[in-house]
This record gives sequence, C-alpha cells and structure tokens, in this order.
Amino acid sequence: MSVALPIAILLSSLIPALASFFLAQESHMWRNLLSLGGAVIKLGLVVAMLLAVAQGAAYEVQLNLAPGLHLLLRIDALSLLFMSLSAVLWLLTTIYAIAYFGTKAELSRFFGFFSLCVAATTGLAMAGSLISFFVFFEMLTLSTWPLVVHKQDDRSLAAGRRYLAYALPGSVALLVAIVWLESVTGPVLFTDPPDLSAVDPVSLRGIFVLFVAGLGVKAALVPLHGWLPGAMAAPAPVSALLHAVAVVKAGAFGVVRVVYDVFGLITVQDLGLGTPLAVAASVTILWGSLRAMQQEEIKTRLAYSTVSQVSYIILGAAVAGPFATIGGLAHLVHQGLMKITLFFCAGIYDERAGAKRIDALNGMGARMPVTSICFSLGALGMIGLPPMAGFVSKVYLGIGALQAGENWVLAVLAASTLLNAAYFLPILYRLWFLPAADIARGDERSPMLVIPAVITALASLAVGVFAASPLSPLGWASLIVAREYAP
Amino acid sequence: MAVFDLLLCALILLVAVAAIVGKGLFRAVVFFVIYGVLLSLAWVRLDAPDVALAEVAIGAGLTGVLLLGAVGRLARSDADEPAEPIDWPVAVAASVVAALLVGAAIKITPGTGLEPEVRAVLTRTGVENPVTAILMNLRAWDTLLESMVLITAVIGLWPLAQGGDWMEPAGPAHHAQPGGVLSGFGRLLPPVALLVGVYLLWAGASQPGGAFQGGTVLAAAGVLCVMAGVVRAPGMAAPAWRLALVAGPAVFAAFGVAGLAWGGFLTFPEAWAKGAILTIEMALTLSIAVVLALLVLGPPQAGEAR
Amino acid sequence: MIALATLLILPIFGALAVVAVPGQAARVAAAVAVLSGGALAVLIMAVAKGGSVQILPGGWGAPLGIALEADGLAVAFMAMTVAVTAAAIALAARTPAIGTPFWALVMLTWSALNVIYVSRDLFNMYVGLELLTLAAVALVATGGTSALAPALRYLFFALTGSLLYLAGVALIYAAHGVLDMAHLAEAPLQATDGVALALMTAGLLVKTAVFPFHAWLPPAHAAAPPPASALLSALVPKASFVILMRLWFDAVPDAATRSLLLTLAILGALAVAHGGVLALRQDRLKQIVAYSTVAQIGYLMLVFPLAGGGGAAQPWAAGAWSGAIFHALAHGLAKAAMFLCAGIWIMAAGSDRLDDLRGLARALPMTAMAFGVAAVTLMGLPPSGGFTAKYLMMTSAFASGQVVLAIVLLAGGLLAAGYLYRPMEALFARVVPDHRPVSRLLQAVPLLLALLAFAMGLFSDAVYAFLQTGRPGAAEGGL
Amino acid sequence: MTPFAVTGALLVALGLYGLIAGRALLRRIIAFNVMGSGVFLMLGALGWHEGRADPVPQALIITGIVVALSGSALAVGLVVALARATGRQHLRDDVG
Amino acid sequence: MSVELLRQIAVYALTGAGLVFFLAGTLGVVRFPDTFSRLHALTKADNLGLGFLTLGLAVNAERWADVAKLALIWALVLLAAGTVAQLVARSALVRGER
Repeated sequence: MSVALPIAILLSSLIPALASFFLAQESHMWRNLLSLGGAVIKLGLVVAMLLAVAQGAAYEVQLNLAPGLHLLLRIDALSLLFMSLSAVLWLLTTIYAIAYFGTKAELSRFFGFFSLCVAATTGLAMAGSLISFFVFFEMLTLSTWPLVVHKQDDRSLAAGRRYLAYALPGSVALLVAIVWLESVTGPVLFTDPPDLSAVDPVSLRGIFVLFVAGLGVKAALVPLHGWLPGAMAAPAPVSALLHAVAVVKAGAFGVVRVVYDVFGLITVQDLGLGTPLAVAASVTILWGSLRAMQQEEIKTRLAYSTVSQVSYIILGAAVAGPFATIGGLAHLVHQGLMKITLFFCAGIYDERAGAKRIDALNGMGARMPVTSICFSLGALGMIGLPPMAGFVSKVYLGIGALQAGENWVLAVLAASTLLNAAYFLPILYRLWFLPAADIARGDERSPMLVIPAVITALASLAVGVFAASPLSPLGWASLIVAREYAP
Repeated sequence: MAVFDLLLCALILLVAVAAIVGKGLFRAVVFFVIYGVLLSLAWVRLDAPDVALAEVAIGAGLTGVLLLGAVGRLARSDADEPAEPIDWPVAVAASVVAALLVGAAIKITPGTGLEPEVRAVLTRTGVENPVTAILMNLRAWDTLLESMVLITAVIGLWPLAQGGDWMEPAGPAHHAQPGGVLSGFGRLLPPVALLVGVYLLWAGASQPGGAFQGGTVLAAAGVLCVMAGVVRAPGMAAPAWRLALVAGPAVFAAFGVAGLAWGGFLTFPEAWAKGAILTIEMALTLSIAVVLALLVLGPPQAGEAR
Repeated sequence: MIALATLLILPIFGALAVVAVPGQAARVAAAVAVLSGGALAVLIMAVAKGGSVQILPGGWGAPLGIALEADGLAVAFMAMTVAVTAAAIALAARTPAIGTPFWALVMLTWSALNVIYVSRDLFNMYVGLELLTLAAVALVATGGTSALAPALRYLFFALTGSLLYLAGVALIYAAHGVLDMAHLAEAPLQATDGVALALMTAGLLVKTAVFPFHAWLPPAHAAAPPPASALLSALVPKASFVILMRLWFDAVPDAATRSLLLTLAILGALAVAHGGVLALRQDRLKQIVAYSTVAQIGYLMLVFPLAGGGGAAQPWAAGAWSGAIFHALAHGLAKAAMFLCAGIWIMAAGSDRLDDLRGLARALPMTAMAFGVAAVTLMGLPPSGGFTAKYLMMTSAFASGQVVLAIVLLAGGLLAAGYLYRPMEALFARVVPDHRPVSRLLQAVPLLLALLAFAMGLFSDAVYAFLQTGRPGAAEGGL
Repeated sequence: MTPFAVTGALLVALGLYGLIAGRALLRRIIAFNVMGSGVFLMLGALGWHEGRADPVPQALIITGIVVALSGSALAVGLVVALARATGRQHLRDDVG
Repeated sequence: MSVELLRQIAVYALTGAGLVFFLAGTLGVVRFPDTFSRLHALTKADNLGLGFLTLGLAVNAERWADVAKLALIWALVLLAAGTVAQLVARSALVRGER
C-alpha cells in the first residue's frame, strides 16, 4: 500500500499552483515550464499507477483532519478513469492556454488557479470518503471562480456571481446530505458502503434528493444549470478544460459515486429513485439540446450541448442495466474528448479569425481546414455517427435501458441524436458549403493552438473505432462495472 | 442601633435617587459626594474600616473631584438642565432586577465565609491586618492587575490630550494668585497630608490603611499643590513622572518573578514576607499617588483659561 | 510552569516599559511578541505532554488564593492571541498614525486576555475583564475624535456588563463562601444561585456583544485604527465567551436549565441573522467586517445547546464543544487578517469605502489573496479551520436532533458568502486605481494569518487532540 | 446585616436604571458608581457575621472601588473630550 | 456621683451643644438670602459646633493618642473651612454678586 504515489500526483499540480502565484508577470518562461512540467509529471505518474494497478497494486492514504474527519485518498478503477482523463486533457489544455494567452496580463494568477483546479479535480477523483470528496469538491468551486472572472470585465464578474450563487447553495445541500447521513451511520467510506438500515426510508430519500441537488449544480441538471452558459464569458482554455471536463464531470462523477458507492444500485432502485433520476437526466438532455439550437454564439451553443451531454452519464447511473452503466462511464471519457476538441476549435476560430458567432463561420473550411476537420470530427462524434465515440456510448446506454426494461429511454436517445444533428449540422454546412464572406480572415499559423485540437479529435475518433479493445474507455468501463458494481 | 442603621439606609437610598434622577448636573454631583460619605458610614457600621476609608477617599473624594472638574469643564449652567424624564420600560426592568436581588439578599444567611481560613493563615502572610494580607499576599495577583487597571486608565486618557500626545503638563492651566489664600493653604496642608499618607501606608500592615488609601491622600495633596501653583503639573514629558507612574506595578511584578526562584509565582518567603510587602506597598503608593493625580487633573488642555 | 508565568508577566512588563520608554515602543512590543512566541512554544509542548499546567500565585491555592490553570483551551487561545497580536504589531509598526498609547494599550489588552484565559477564580476574571474593557475602550479612542462616541457607548455597555457579572459573583460568594470554580463545582447548588448565574450570564452576554446587546460593537470596531480593530474583533469578545464556557461547563454544568439553552440558541440564531443582514447593507469594508463579527459571535452561542450532541455513531467526543473552540480560533485569525487587509488598503487607497477599493486585487494581489482565504474561512468552506468547526457542530446538531441549529450554521455561511462577496467583486474590478505602493513584506502579514486559519483546518487533528487536555466532562455529556 | 444588603440590592437596581436610561453622560457615570457601590455594599453586608466582617469581601471591595475609579476616570475623560470636540453631552440622538 | 458619671454628663452636654450649633448653621444656610450671609452663618456656627463636638469626643476618648488625633482633625477642618469660605466668596465676587 505505497503512500507516495497518490500524494505525488496531488502535489504534481499543487506545487506548480502555489509556486506560480509568487512568480512575477514577466517570467513567462518559468511559469510555462512549471505548468507544463507539472502536467507531464502528473501524466507520467498516472500512467505508472495505471500499470501498477493492472498488476493488482492498491493505494490508500489517510490524512486525519479531525478524528472522524479523514482526508482519505483511495485509488480504484473509477478514480483512475477520471484521473487519467483529466491528466491527459490538462496537459493538452496547458499547451493550448500558453499559446492562447501569449503575454496577456495576470497570467501567474491564472496558471496558479488553473493548476489548483486540476489538483482539486484529481483529489476529487481519488477521494475515498464522502467528506474527502466534499473537501475537494469545494476547493474546485473556490479555485474555479477566479478563472471564470479572469478577464475582470463586467460580463465575467456577473458570470462569476451567478456561478457562486448556484455553487454555494449547492455545496450547502451537499453538506447537509453528508452530515445528515453521517450523523446516523458515522463517517461514510466508499470502500465499505454504510449499512443504511439504521436510516428510515423517508429521510434516506430526502438525503438522496439533497445529494443529487448538491451535485446536480455542477453536473448542470436542468433547473440548476443556469450558471454554465454564463460561464462561457471565461477565456477559451477555461471553458475548454473546466466546463467541458473538470467542473461538469466532477458533478457527474459525484452522482456516480453516490449512486454506486454510498447507496448502492439496489437500494436506489428499491427506494424508487432510479426512474425519477433518469427522467431528470432525460429532461436535461432534451432541454439542453433544444436551447442549444437557439444559440447564436458558438461557445454558448457548445455550453448547452455540454448541459445535455453530461446527463448521459447520469442517465447511465440511473438506469439499472449493467450496459447502461458501462455506456455512462464510457461517455464520461468520450464526451470529454469530443467536447474539448469542439471548445479548442471554437477558441481557435475566436483567436485567429475573430469568429464568435455561428454565422461568421461561413467558408471557414477553406481558410482553416485543419481546425474545421477537427470540429467536424468532434461534431459528428457528438451526434453519434457510427463508428464515432458518441455512437458507442449511446448504443450501450440503449442496450442497458432495454435490459432494465426502461424502453422509453430509447426514445430519449433517439430524439437527442436528432436534436444533436439539428444544432451541429448547420455549423458543418456553413463551414464547408457556404462561400466565405469577403472580409473574412483567419489562418492557422499558430501550431501550438491547432495541435492539441488535432490530438483530441484523433483520440475521440480512435476511442470510437477501437472501442472493442480492453484499453479503450469502453473496455475500461466494463472492467469497472464487472469488478465493482456487478448488479 | 437598628434604628440608626435603618435611618442611614433610607438616607443613602434617598441621596442616591436624588443623585441619579434629580434636577441639575451640579446638584447630582454634590449629592453623589454626600452619598459617598454616607456609604462610608455604612461601612463603619459593618465593621469594615479599611473599606470605609477607601470608599470615602476614593469613592466620594476623588471621584467627586473628578466629576466636579468635569462639570466645571462642560460649563453648562444648571438652570436650564431639565430633570430627566422617567424611562418606564427601563424602570420596570430595573425593578425586576431589584426584586430578584432583594429576594436573594434576604434568602442568603450570611456564613463565616473564608474568615476562619484567613485567620488561620494570617501569621504566615507577614502582616497582621487580614485585609492587607489578602490584598498583598493571598490575592496578590488581583492587586497587581488592579494597579495595571489604574495605569490603563491613565494611558486611556493619553490620546484624548489636545495634540494626541501628552507631553505638556496634565490638566487645565491653573492661575492662583501668588499671595492668595489658596497658595497659602497649598503650602500649609501638603506636609501634613504627606505625614498622614505615609502613616496610613505604614499602619496598613496591622490596622486599617494600606497602599491605596495612603496613595489617595498623597494624590489629593499633589492635586492641591498643583492647584495652588506651588508645583508644575506632572506630565508625560518628564521621565521622572513616567518612572514614578510605572514603579508600583514594576516592583510588584519583579517580586512576582523573583518568587519563581523559591516557591512559585508571586510567592514571598515567610521570613521576609513583611519586608517584601512593605517595599511593594511603598512603590505602589508612589505610583497610585501619581496615577490618581493625573487622572483627576485629566489630559492637558493647552490655552483653556481656567 | 515558568513558561506560563512568563506569558502572563511579559505583556505587563511590556506595557510598563512602553510607558517608561515611549521612544522604543515599537521595539519593545516586537521583543515581547517574539519572547512570548518562545514561551508559548514551551508551554504548548508542556501541556501536550503533561496535561494542564497549574500556577498558584503566592503558593496559597484555592479557596484562599487564586488558582490559574492553562489547559488545552487556554493555551490554544493564548496561541491565537500571540499570532494575532504579533501580526497587528507588525502592521502597526508601519502605520504612520500610531502613537505611543497604542503600543501600551496593545500590551495591556494582551495581558488581560492571558489573565482571563487561565483564570479559575470568578473575581480574578472580573479584574481581568475590567482591565480588558478599559484597554479596549482606550484602543477604540485612539481612533481620533470620530471614535469618541463609539468608545463611550462601548464603555457604558461594557461597564454595565461587568457590574451585572460582579453582582452575580457577589451572590455566589455570599451563598457558597468560595470564588474558585473547582470548589464551586463540588458545592451543592443553592437557591439563590439561579439569580446569580442569570446576572453573570447577562453581564457576559453584554460583553460578548451577543444580540441584542451588540449595538456597541460595529461602530467601535469600525472607528478604531485597523491594527486595533483586528485585536478588538478577533480577541476581545472571545475572552468573555471563554468565561461563559468556563462558567457553564466547568463551574455549574448541572445548573443549566432547558430555558437557558433555548434562550442562548435563539440569541445565537438572531445574532447570525441580524449581523449577516446588516453586513450586507454596509458600504464601508470595516463596517462589513465589524457586523460580520456580530454574526460570527452568534455561532459561538450555539455551543451550549449543542454540547453533548455527539451521538454514538461519531468516532469523536465533545464534537460541538471542540467545534465551537475551533470556530473561535479560526474566526479570530480570519477576522484579524481581514482588518489588517483593510488597514493595508486604507494605506494604499486612502479609505475603506467599497468603491475606493475597486481594482485593488491587481495592484495588491497578496492582500486580495489574504482577504479571499479569510473569507473562505468565515464562510466555513474546506480546507479552512472554519469548515472543521462547522462540520463538527453540524454533526452534533443532526445527531442530537436539533436540526434547526444546523440550518442556522448553514444560513450563516451563506450570509457570510453574501456580504463577503461584495468586497471581493469590488477588488476584482478591471480598473487599477492610483494607489500608494505597499511593501510585499507588509502584505505578507495578513496572508500569513489567513493561511494559519487554513493550516488549522488541515492539521485539525493535532489541534483537536490538544484541545482535549483538561476538557470538562460536561463538554461530552452535555449541559 | 440584611438592611444594608437590601439597600445594596436596591442601589444596584437604581444604578442600573441610571446607567441605561440616563441622558446626560456624567449622570450615567454617577449611576455607574452608585451601581458599583451597591454591589460592594451587598457583598460586604452579606459577609458580616455576628460582629466580625469577613476580610475577603473587604479586599475584593477595595480592589473593586479602585477599578471603578479607573473606569469613571476614563469615562469622564472621554465625556469631556467628546463635549469639547462635538459639543454633545449625550449619545441618545445618534444611532444606538 | 462617681467621676465616671460626671464624664458621661460632660460628654452628652458638650456633644449636645455642638449639635445645636450645627443645627443653627444649617438653618442659617437655608434661611439667608445671598451667598455671603450664608457663608457667614456656615463658617461661624459649624466651626463652633465642631469645637464642642471634638471636646465631647476628647473627653470620651480613653487614650491620649486619640485626643491628639482629634485635635489634629479639628485643626485641619478649621483650616479647610476657612480656605473654602474665602474661595467661595471670591468666586461669588467674580461672578458679580454684591
């Protein structure tokens, strides 16, 4: 039970974060070195841990906050999945961000909080108990706020205010749920689920609803998603990593943890909470897609698309069929890769061609072929075109729904696929088939921006095509389901 | 004798009501001084001479002078001072508190308290007067803190001085005619007062008296000298005054720390207890005299015609 | 034992030295701070190893003499006092408007606090309270003519509180013939103790500025110079709270009636609501932070109803009791950091009005970070000490079924987020105002204090274990 | 000697009334002193037993009187400073 | 008619006379119209009253030390009364009372 590795992973982003706070604005070289170095080291450590876990090693670290309040870091297959996703994407986004910002102001602060965010995300992934999860969950909220308001203009300050207005009550709901549960069952560890017999069903349902509400804010479930579109006022790297991967996935990851490791799937079904959660997820999926269609700006459309896509994961957790769970977990990675590609491309369009609105994208395919290809790959993947990644997760979700006898889920999946097409295809049509407006400009001369987008686009393609192999997220997800949650 | 006590109590209450609710600020202060004197009579009836001395010297005397000085400085003529309207809700609350307290006071049958224990230990404290024994040895820690409270009051007045710094002499400028009655009185009384003050200090070991009472008399003498123009008012500029101000608690604390060497914090070895206590009391009296003089004179007001 | 005596005597010698040698005031204060730090370290080790350290001044011991005892709680508060006072001294050294009286008063406040923390004698606590009150009022008065009226109101409230407390002590002594808390705990309750304890509690509530007796605190703490208000807000109300805890947990645990606990719970809740709502409506930073103190003191009152609510499932004892102390310590550090930040911003931008602070985050990043960290602590979000406190108290609330008090804690946290967000947003505005530069060393002082509050959160296990030395039985069993 | 104890109790209540309801600041200082001496009288009277007074309350009272004087001195200093700075003699009209 | 009885009678007689003079002085203060005449009454009557009172107490005192102390008290009060009367008179003059 070596202790060093998990702590090393945490420190690999904590130390660069704290160090870069003290760096002067001018020392770009040092700061970039710190961030990139941190990202590379983290990726290396995660890969090392992957190999070790494959050979059956286990990691557990306990830092006592108060006698009952342990900060427990425990590695299991689920945490590895989420950690490897965030490690890979953090490296790519750091490269992207360095190119994106160049020498703009307040970068020490930006990269400081940027690395702090990732540290919180990895901590959250490794959390072994409810309270440790909550500690990192809140650190994520606090470290994201400065990033959302990074431009410090009125629009981003308003976005920041909205973000906290949603996030803090959410954290209160989550804390109440945790303390309410723990006051009866004692500290809750993910390793051995608490015996819920002591808690009467009514308050158990209340606790579950509070959990979903608290986590739902970050997972952008419909009534609680208000902050996400506004947060698009943040610079592109922030919306790319945070609102496509870190923050939003943290919410979904939390729901998966709560459903599987705290309540256990059987209890959730017995309490009759599975279906309402699935309905909530479905409503979010449809509502997100509908709203996405009405958006004029690229980033807000992608934001609403994120709102709907994340609920696939929650849908996977809510439906009792094993395949649905595999589909949901796989989608955690698939959606991450595809969405980050789209956000990267949106950032490139904005940065290089000043194109923020969708109708400004006419004829971009000709002028910025590589970016447009990546965008198309990502978009098609999201729609769920075979053999892309989106298709794989939707198929598994469908099969899972059939297994669980929830046939109406199939209709939801089909409808959402159509809606995805409805808001992505017009963009592709503009990119490739409409003539460029006369004043349009745009070039792809900065490779550091384009390369990350290409890598993630290819990854999302590969993940779909080689889904069958055990190394792919799908294979990994089925491993998780088989080992941890045989329902 | 019970009739005298009842009469005294009624008088005290009456004068107190007049002081608090009566018409006119100057009248209130005068009533307050009378109240102080009557109260010390009560302490004499309760066989507490030390307290009677302290009450009349500090309670009625110094506080009275303090308030009279303040009324003078506020320079508001008494005529238009309306009697304060009765604030009924507070009056009701106060009467509830009164009822509770009187009820408790009646219910409690006075016991011997700690009197036997003190008597048993008295010989080991180095002084015969039990009150001084408690003040200077048994609860010496309280007395040290109390002297620090006095110092705090003086330092508290420091920023209120005109320029925010108390470098000029304390209090308003005094103009007594050189040959006049006051300056004569100011030369005649202080030596006697000095004698009485030192006597009180010395007698404190066995009879009623002690550092505080002695210090107060000396302070009164000091204030008189300043008013009579015999001596320039003390001020923070002169290091001598500052050291005198600090001497009492400093010596006390020094003995406290020295005590660590042979027993414990603030412990006096029984052989030298009397000597130690007397040294401390002398330093304390000096400090108290200076502090009380400064407090009564108040922060310096440059250029205010007296 | 030597360390404890040094800690008690050092600030007294410091104050006397400052009066004797006003020229060297700042140096004397710094020296006292450093030496006290050393003595404190020795004391912490001694108490951690060997349990509470006792001193019997004059060697007499209770009931005749005064018993002083430094248990976990007292040493923790003394540690927080050293940290906050050292920081205030560091900032005051560079604030131009600070005169000699300020230094002496800081020393006096410090010595009064140490006296109160370790005292076990009811009258000794009264003398300590008076020394603290006069020094604190004088500290407020150093804020210039605008501070005179608030200082006077503070003085009258505080004097009323002290005399009510003293009236209670008089009745207790008359009935029991003893002033020492340990002896009082063994003596059977008398008929008149109800009145006495009611008076003492009322007096202490006035001095702790618990709602509805809080009117004096915000104007006084806002009018005082920033280093002074850091001491006032972080430390002074805590002293009378410590006495209240000693009284109810050590001296007369079984005298606590249901009605008393209910009253304190209601007053606490009202304080949290009242302080929070009023803080939302202020437009000067120091006013906001002062009203925040009124709200945060409300939390402390919840310890009385919550004590003993641990329940079987919790693997720790006296959760609410330790949580309340955690809160008092974390709030002290965070509140002092906030007032020192206000001091730095006043130095830089000239005033603490919110619209004068716009954009200062860019100009003075470290101070903005310090204010942020302190705000997180006050909101009770992890990883700060404030979170550990809130978590411990909430678990006790849920376990003992007093869910309403948990709601109060949470609502208070959200209110804190509300009134602390406005200054944060003003700081993050884009316009960079013209401001006088402030040295990074000076900015590091509040940051250090705020990070100490975080450290308390991260290493709360060690702090928790330390607090258990000399913990009263009633803390676990409940009132 | 219960008459003195009862008088002390009444003085405390009277002083409390004056301290809270007083308008002129000097009057509130007087009320503070009256309340203080009331508490001391109660403490002293309850310590009186068959002709011998318990010395401990006496020592406490002497300490109390000196502390009360310091409090009054600071209060008077502040009142005079306030009156000279703002010409106001009471705190009633402003907030509070 | 032992010496003791004589002493008691003397003490009562003297203190009684003293009280009478105090009463007269107080009546004077209450009745007289302006400051000066009040001062006049006060100083004359009260000082005499004080003299008799001190004599009575001296007779009653057991030890000579007490008698000396009483004499010192008498002298001091006389001195103080005189000075205060002077000062009050001057301040009344300054305030323009004739």
